[in-house]
Parts: sequence; C-alpha cells; structure tokens
Amino acid sequence: MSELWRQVGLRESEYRLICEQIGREPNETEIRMYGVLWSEHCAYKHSRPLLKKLPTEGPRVIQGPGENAGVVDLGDGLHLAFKVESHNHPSYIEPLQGAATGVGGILRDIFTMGARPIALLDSLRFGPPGDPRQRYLLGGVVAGIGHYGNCMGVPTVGGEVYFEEAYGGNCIVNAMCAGLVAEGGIRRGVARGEGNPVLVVGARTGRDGIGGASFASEELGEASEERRPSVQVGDPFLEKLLLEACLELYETGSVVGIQDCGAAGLTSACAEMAHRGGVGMEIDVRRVPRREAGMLPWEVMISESQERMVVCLERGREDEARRIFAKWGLEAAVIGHVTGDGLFRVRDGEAVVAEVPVASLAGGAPTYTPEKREPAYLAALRGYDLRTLPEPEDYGRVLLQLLASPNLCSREWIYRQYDHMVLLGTVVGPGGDAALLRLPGTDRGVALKIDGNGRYCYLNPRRGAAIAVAEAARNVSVTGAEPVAITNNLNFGNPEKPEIYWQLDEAIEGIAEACRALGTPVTGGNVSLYNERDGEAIYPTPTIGMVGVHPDVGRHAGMGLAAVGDVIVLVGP
Amino acid sequence: MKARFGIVVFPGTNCEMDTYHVLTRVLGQDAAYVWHQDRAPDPYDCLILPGGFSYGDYLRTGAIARFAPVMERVAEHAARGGLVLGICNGFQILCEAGLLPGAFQRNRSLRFVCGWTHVRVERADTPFTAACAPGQVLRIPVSHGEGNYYVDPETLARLEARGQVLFRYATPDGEITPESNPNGSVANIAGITNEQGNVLGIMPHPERAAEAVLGSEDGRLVFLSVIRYLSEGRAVRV
Amino acid sequence: MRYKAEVRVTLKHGVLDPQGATVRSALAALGYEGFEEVRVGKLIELWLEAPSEEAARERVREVGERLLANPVLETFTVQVAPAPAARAPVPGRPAGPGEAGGP
Amino acid sequence: MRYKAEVRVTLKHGVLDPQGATVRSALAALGYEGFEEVRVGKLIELWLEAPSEEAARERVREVGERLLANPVLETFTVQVAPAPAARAPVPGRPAGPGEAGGP
Ligand SMILES: Nc1ncnc2c1ncn2[C@@H]1O[C@H](COP(=O)(O)OP(=O)(O)O)[C@@H](O)[C@H]1O
Repeated sequence: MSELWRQVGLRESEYRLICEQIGREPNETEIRMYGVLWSEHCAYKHSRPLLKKLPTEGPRVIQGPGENAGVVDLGDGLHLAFKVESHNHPSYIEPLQGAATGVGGILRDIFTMGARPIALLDSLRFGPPGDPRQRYLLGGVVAGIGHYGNCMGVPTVGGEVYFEEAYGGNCIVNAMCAGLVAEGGIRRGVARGEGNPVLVVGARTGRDGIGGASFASEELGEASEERRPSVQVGDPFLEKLLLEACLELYETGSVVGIQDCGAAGLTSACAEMAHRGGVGMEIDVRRVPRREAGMLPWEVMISESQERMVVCLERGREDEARRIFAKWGLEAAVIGHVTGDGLFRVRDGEAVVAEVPVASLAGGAPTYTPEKREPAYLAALRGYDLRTLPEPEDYGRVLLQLLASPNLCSREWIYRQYDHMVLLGTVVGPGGDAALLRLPGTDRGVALKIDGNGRYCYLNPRRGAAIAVAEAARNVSVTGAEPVAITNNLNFGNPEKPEIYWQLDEAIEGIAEACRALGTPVTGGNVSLYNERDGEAIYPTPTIGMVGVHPDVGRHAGMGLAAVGDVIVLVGP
Repeated sequence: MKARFGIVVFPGTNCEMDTYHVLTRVLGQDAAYVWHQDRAPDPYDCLILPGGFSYGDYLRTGAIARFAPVMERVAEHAARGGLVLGICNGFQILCEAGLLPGAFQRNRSLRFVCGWTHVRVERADTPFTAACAPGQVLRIPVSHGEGNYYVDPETLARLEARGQVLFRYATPDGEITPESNPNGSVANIAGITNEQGNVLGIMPHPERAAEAVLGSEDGRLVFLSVIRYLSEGRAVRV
Repeated sequence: MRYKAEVRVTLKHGVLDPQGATVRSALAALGYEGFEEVRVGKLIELWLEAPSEEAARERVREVGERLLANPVLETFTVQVAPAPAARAPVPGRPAGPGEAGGP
Repeated sequence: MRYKAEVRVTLKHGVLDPQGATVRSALAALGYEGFEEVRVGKLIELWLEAPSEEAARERVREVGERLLANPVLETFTVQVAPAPAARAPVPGRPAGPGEAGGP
C-alpha cells in the first residue's frame, strides 16, 4: 500500500492519520476513496481555516456555506440559490468540454438545492489573445459554455474576460449559476432515516474523470498532462432531462436529501450526505448502472461521470421516483440505504470492499496552516516610482489604444454565442454593468454580476480582493438593485508556497472586510488552488459573484447616455 | 372568445414556458402543454412547436423529434387546415418532418448566435401576419446555432412565386442586405409557410419580443395575427 | 451475426458547406498551400446484429434514409463488414420518441 | 498532381458520445432492433495539389493533427488517391478568432 497512497495524492502523514482513524491499514478501495475525498479540491485542507474569517450571516441569508449552494431571501416567498465553481484545469486540457462540464456542474449544484436555474455567468482569464493557443482556448471555452447553457435553456446573462500573461499556462474558467426556489422548497445534501433508500439517478457510470479531484489539486506540468484523467464529455441534453425530472421528483415530497455527483463522484456525494445527516450508509457497486464493462469497485466509486445525482428517498417511494425518471427517459437505481452504524460501507454484491467511518472519510481530513510570507516581488514593485512614467503626448491616441485593448473592447463576440434571453427574464443582459432579471410573476428583479481583478490582487491581495467586492457591488447597484450577498471563487497558486498562502490569506481578509462594510455576507463559493504551470503561479484571482434585489425592473437605470442636454455627474470620492 | 393553443414539448424543448407565459399572461389566451408522446385527439386551434434543443440537437436539429408520436397529430392538424407554428427548433422539426420545405445547416459563422435582428414582413394577408402592415419591420431576437436555411434554387423559386416567404432578415429600414442576415440563410429567409399557408416556421423568437420591459413588443404581432384569424372564423385565408 | 456498418454522409454537390469553407480558409491562414476545397461530412459507425450481411446492409440503408441523412442536403453511402468481437455495452439513454412513459 | 484525401475522424475509445447514444436509442424507439452501438464521427474530404501521393498524404496528416482532429478526444486516419477532374473552388472566408490555429 505504501506506493498507492502516494499515487492517489496523499501525504505520508495523512496516510498514518487514516490508519489511526480507522484502526488499521486501509485496503485499495479505501485508499482510493480517501485519495479523492481528502484531496485539496474536496477537503479544503489549506483553505478551511481561512474561510472561517468570512462573514456568512445576514438577515437575508437562508443558507450559508456548507451546502451545494448558498441561498438568500428575495422577499415575497422567493429564494435565490447561487454559487460559483471553477473548471480551470479541465478547460486548459480540453477547452470546449472542460468549460461545458464546468457549467453542467454548477447547474447541478443549483438544482440540487430545489431551485430552477435562471441565470449563468462566467469569469474567464487567458493569456494574451495574440497567441493562437490562447485564441483556441478562448474559442473553445466560449463555445463550451454556450453549448451547455444554451441547450439547457438557462440564459448566460453576464460575465467577464481578461487577458494577461499570467494566465497563459493556466486559464481560469469560473461559472456562476443562480436559481429560484419557493420558500420551503429548499433541498439539502443530506441522508437521514435508517433504512431509507439511496439512489443514483441520471447518466450511467463510466470510467471518465477518474482522479479528477486529485488532478485539480496539483500543478499543471508535463507529468500531469500524462496522468490527466480521461476527458469528460458533457451531455447537456441528458442534464436538461435530469433537471426536469428532479424538479418533478421534489414535488412528490419524497426526497430526504439530494446531492450532485461532482468531483470524487459517488464517494463524495454519498459520504458527504451521510456525514451531514450523522448517519451511516451502505452502497452496493453492483447496483450502479454502468456504461462500461469490467469496472472495478473503486472505479465505480470515484468515477466522475457527469450528469448524475445521488438521492436519499423516503422508504417505499422508490417506484414513484422510477416512474418520474422513466418519463424523462432516465434511470433511477437504488444503490444502497442509510444505516445507523455511522460507517460508510461499500459492497460488491456479497463482498464488503470498503468499510470506514463516515466521520473519517468525509470529515477527518486534516487542515494545514502553512507558513506565509509576503512575496519578494512586492518590495520591488513598491519601489517603482510612478512619476518615471512619461506623460503621453497624444491623449487621443491613447484613448484609441485603450479602446482597442482586448481587455476593454466589446465582448459581444462572446455573448452573442450565449443564449442570454431564454426564460424571458433578461431586462438587462450582457453588455450592461450587471445583469438584471425580472422575477417571474412580479415587477421585482434580481441583479447579478461576477467580478475580479487579478492584477490588483497581485499588487495588493487584500486591497485587490476588497476592490473586486466593491466593483461587483457598484455594478449591481447601478442597475438600481441593492446588493445582498456574494459567492466567491478563490483561484490561486500552490498554497504550500508561503507567498501563495500569504496571498490567499490576505485576499480572504480583503473580501471579509469589504463584505462587512457593504453588508453582503458570503453564502458560499469554491476554492481552486494549484493554478500553476511549471512552477509559475497565476495572479491571485478571487472572483466575486454578487446578487442584489431590485424593487421594480420597469424603472432600472440603463448604461447609455439618454438624451442631448442631460447632465453628467461624477460621484464618489 | 379565447383561442386555444397547444404547446408541444419534446425532450430538450426549452422555450415552452416562455411561449406559455406570453400566450396566457401577456395575451390572455388559453394554452396547454402537449407531451411528445401524446396522440390524443386535438382540441387546439393552433399547435406551437417552441424553441429549444429537442434531443440535444444531436445528429441534426429536429431529426429525431420528428419521429415523436405527437408529430402524427401535428401532421393531421395541419392537413385539416389547422394552424401550426414552429419557432426556431420548432421550424427545424417541421422541415425535418416534411411539413415545410427546406433544411437547416450550421450558421455560416459556425457559431451560435443570440441577439436582436430585424425581419421584414413580406405579406400581411396570412393567418400569421394579418396584424402587421405589409413591409413592416419587426425587431425580434434570434438564438440558434443552426439557422442557416437552405432550399435548392428551383424550390426557392417556387416558394417565392407562391408567396410562401413571410419573413426576411433585413436592416431596421427594411432593406435586405447580407449584413442583416445572421446565419447565411438563402434569400435572407427568416420564416416561411407551407403551400396551404396554415403552417409557419419562423427562426426568430416572437415570444421573446412580446413585452416592452424585455426590449420589444413586435413579436406579439405574430400571435395577435393568429388570434385575430381564429376569432374571425378563419376568414383571412391565404 | 455481428456487423459493423459505416454510413458516410456527405453534402450534396452544390450545397455550400460553411464548415468546409472555414477549414479551408483556416488551412490557408496556417500557411498550408494547395488545398482547393474541403467538405465536412459525417461518418456514422453502427454495430448491429443481423442474420446476414445483406440483411444488415438493408437495415442500415433504411435507417440512413429515414434518420441519418437529410435528403434535402445530404447523400450517403453504406459499407458493411462482419464485426469481430462484442464491444462494451452502450450507455443507457433517454428514451427516444415513442418509448414508454408519459405524464 | 491533384489528389483527394479523406480524413476519418472518430472519437477515441472510452470517450463518451452522447450523440451516438441518442441516435442509438432513437433507432430502438423507431423499432429498429439489433443496433448495439452507434458512434458519430466526421468525414473530411480535401482536394489538394501536391507533387506526389506521398507528399499529399504527409501534408494531410499534418493538417489532421494540427486542425482537423482534436487529439484529446479524437483519432483520425488518412486516405489519399489521385483526384480525377478539378472541382469548382468554394469561396474562401475569413476565419474568426478561435477558429484558426489549434493546440
Ligand atoms: N471561497 C469560498 N468562500 C465561502 N465558502 C466556500 C468557498 N469555497 C467553498 N466554500 C463552501 O465550502 C463548501 C464545500 O463545498 P463543496 O461542496 O465541497 O464544494 P464543491 O461543490 O466546490 O466541491 C461549500 O458550501 C462552499 O460553498
């Protein structure tokens, strides 16, 4: 086993901790499950202590961090579930499918909450577009986001894109989704009730994406290209059916809990649901519908095949669920049940192939607080004297240069490829400051924006992150909406390097400060670390997804100058 | 009297709720969803095949949906002279089903395109355009990856001669130019009817242009034409 | 018997091919000379059980006509050969039109 | 000399093919029995001038790698044969961003 724990990405100390927690050496299936669940991506080993600094409470917060998505109260019995998710590494390897499956994942996070998705946003970073490889990435990522979102019938209403050298070897693809759920309709990722059946619904399980969570938790380089998991192909059509089937299933009132199968597949979905419910669970891999013959139990358990959900149902309601899924042409297979012994047990028919405490697998990963150190480059940058910059001779030319910059020019080429109008909510779509959506059946609205500024954060992570929150808040408020909460995606390099950990810590402090000042708590987010190529980290890039409530979308402010003679005022400090 | 609309839902359809909203809440008509496997007798005045990605648009848009049991019903409804309106993916399905001539290819740009377009109303004496003025330009959005309409030259000549082209992509002033064509469709065609004039396929989404707060009310005219035609006891025949 | 069929779906002569044209101009942009025309079609591989090669060909041809090619735009050809070993089972899929279930 | 090349681009084994799977279940729903698996790939036909068949094959293979197939998901094979008569060239069009070039 000594080689195996290393191979699945565990440290020796972590391996010893596992032995200690389970009172013996784990077998192969168990090690592989620990490998994915204790990866940085799933266990937040380096970020969990830092995330505690974020303010997460407020009068409108219905669900804070810890679930598949955060939820805020919009008033009138309507709640909004929203969250952002990264798919940086998969998109760098295969831009179209990487971005598409990223969108698929964030959509599932929203509809597992019981919500119908109403909007997508995307935050993208690439190297300079003069490089054909970067153009290829941009074209593929945009096509992938469009491919998935358009087919799902969820409008992509906003986003942002920047081009900087720092992202040339590791692009950023963050997707945000928001969905509506009526008060009382929220579902959670929890399993409860001894004997209640556990089902997997949606797509069949194949060998795709095995080891994806670990892949996301390491730096990119020659070696990782070799070891990359087989690329996953998204099937938005199947997910659209899954969405409708799940929403129909919720109506029956038989759902105890539901969670999407994302990173680490069945292992994380099942173990996390059991952990949240404080119960045990038994799964029989033979009962998991497969797409490929000859899969080993551990392959079934950690496969990241897309478009699947795990559902815990009330006992006796299985046939009803099967009927609903069959109507949508999907399978719903009972694969196990809730137990009272607190163990996560995996069977292969009669044989027990894994049996470990849920609390260890899903909650036992260590956290790390590495050394942190201010990066040396900052001292050099601080020494830079801005006065040495020459005064431009021709401001007209500078203006033209600015307008032609890939970082400032029109983004219409991108958002024309996104259906941004379906669902008849888009009062202000892409091209505006923030998107403004009408809430169905009312005149009220919700404003959405995603913002980040890696360059500011590189220069000063604390101020830069705070500026990103403030920018998102300004964008939301200029539509006439009141900012109410944020979600965030922390895209950073390798946190085991003191300089990167310092950046991460500082940026989180900055987000926390700004959110406190603005009264916009953090309801969730995602952490993407190890964004490096050959040892070079990206700029520290927290992206902020903000939502606001609007009292009357008929009276929103637009961006254009409306009429000759109107007064122009500059406000602010 | 209210008109009764049936909105056909295939796996992957995604504009059915929008269409329902416009027909019922905006225009005060009766509407119901019709499931793709439903062969029950038809109580509707007009069947609408809304936009979306039936069967994921896999293989070809509309290629699989056209075999759904409900399509027999759509064909019978059309054969009896009932009104059928296919929007976007619905248009693609009607072509695949042979209820309308022609076929679709990927947009000339090879990219999905979503945005506002202008379409010129070529005839205002049909059930689908009676509420428009001849030559009127409507501002209606498109949203499709495969809206590049094709018919061979002989069929095109026949369509033109019989006045089956009802909508063409145009400039805001109603000029037919290559720049106003968002997808490469032959002759800037955005909407056509069958020979009898009771089946319309339209690529832009009139339901997305039915409320001022969303940017345009021009799309209403298509539905209002249908409603007027139905309320006048189908007097506006082609 | 198991057969593997290949259906080659190509655009009819005279139908403009937006994909082919884009590939061709991309080739020119990359500096590849001498490419006069590019056409992009589909290659559909099907594995099927049939009593004889002739029966398999017949069935695939019918399927080609009804579903795989659109006669307005496309033509197709069919090739059939005995298939060696069985491949892994296929993913379960949403029911196609006409399959059981309904609201 | 003029040659016609055919590039058959197919998905790598193990890569999910939602399109093929959907076609397969549509076939079942239409009552066509016996179809076990369907995979949808691309068939790219290219007409080119080259000094020899070998040179043509080499060039097309390079183009296949750089542009026609996505090496992460797809594999391809090349066939080349002398082409009879010249076909009418298709109007070239400018490539948009993201189209030209490959990984
Ligand atoms: N940057 C962050 N800020 C606040 N909460 C976060 C952040 N990153 C992750 N979280 C929260 O931590 C929880 C763990 O999420 P998990 O379900 O493991 O995430 P994922 O869906 O990204 O795998 C989620 O509730 C998520 O919202």
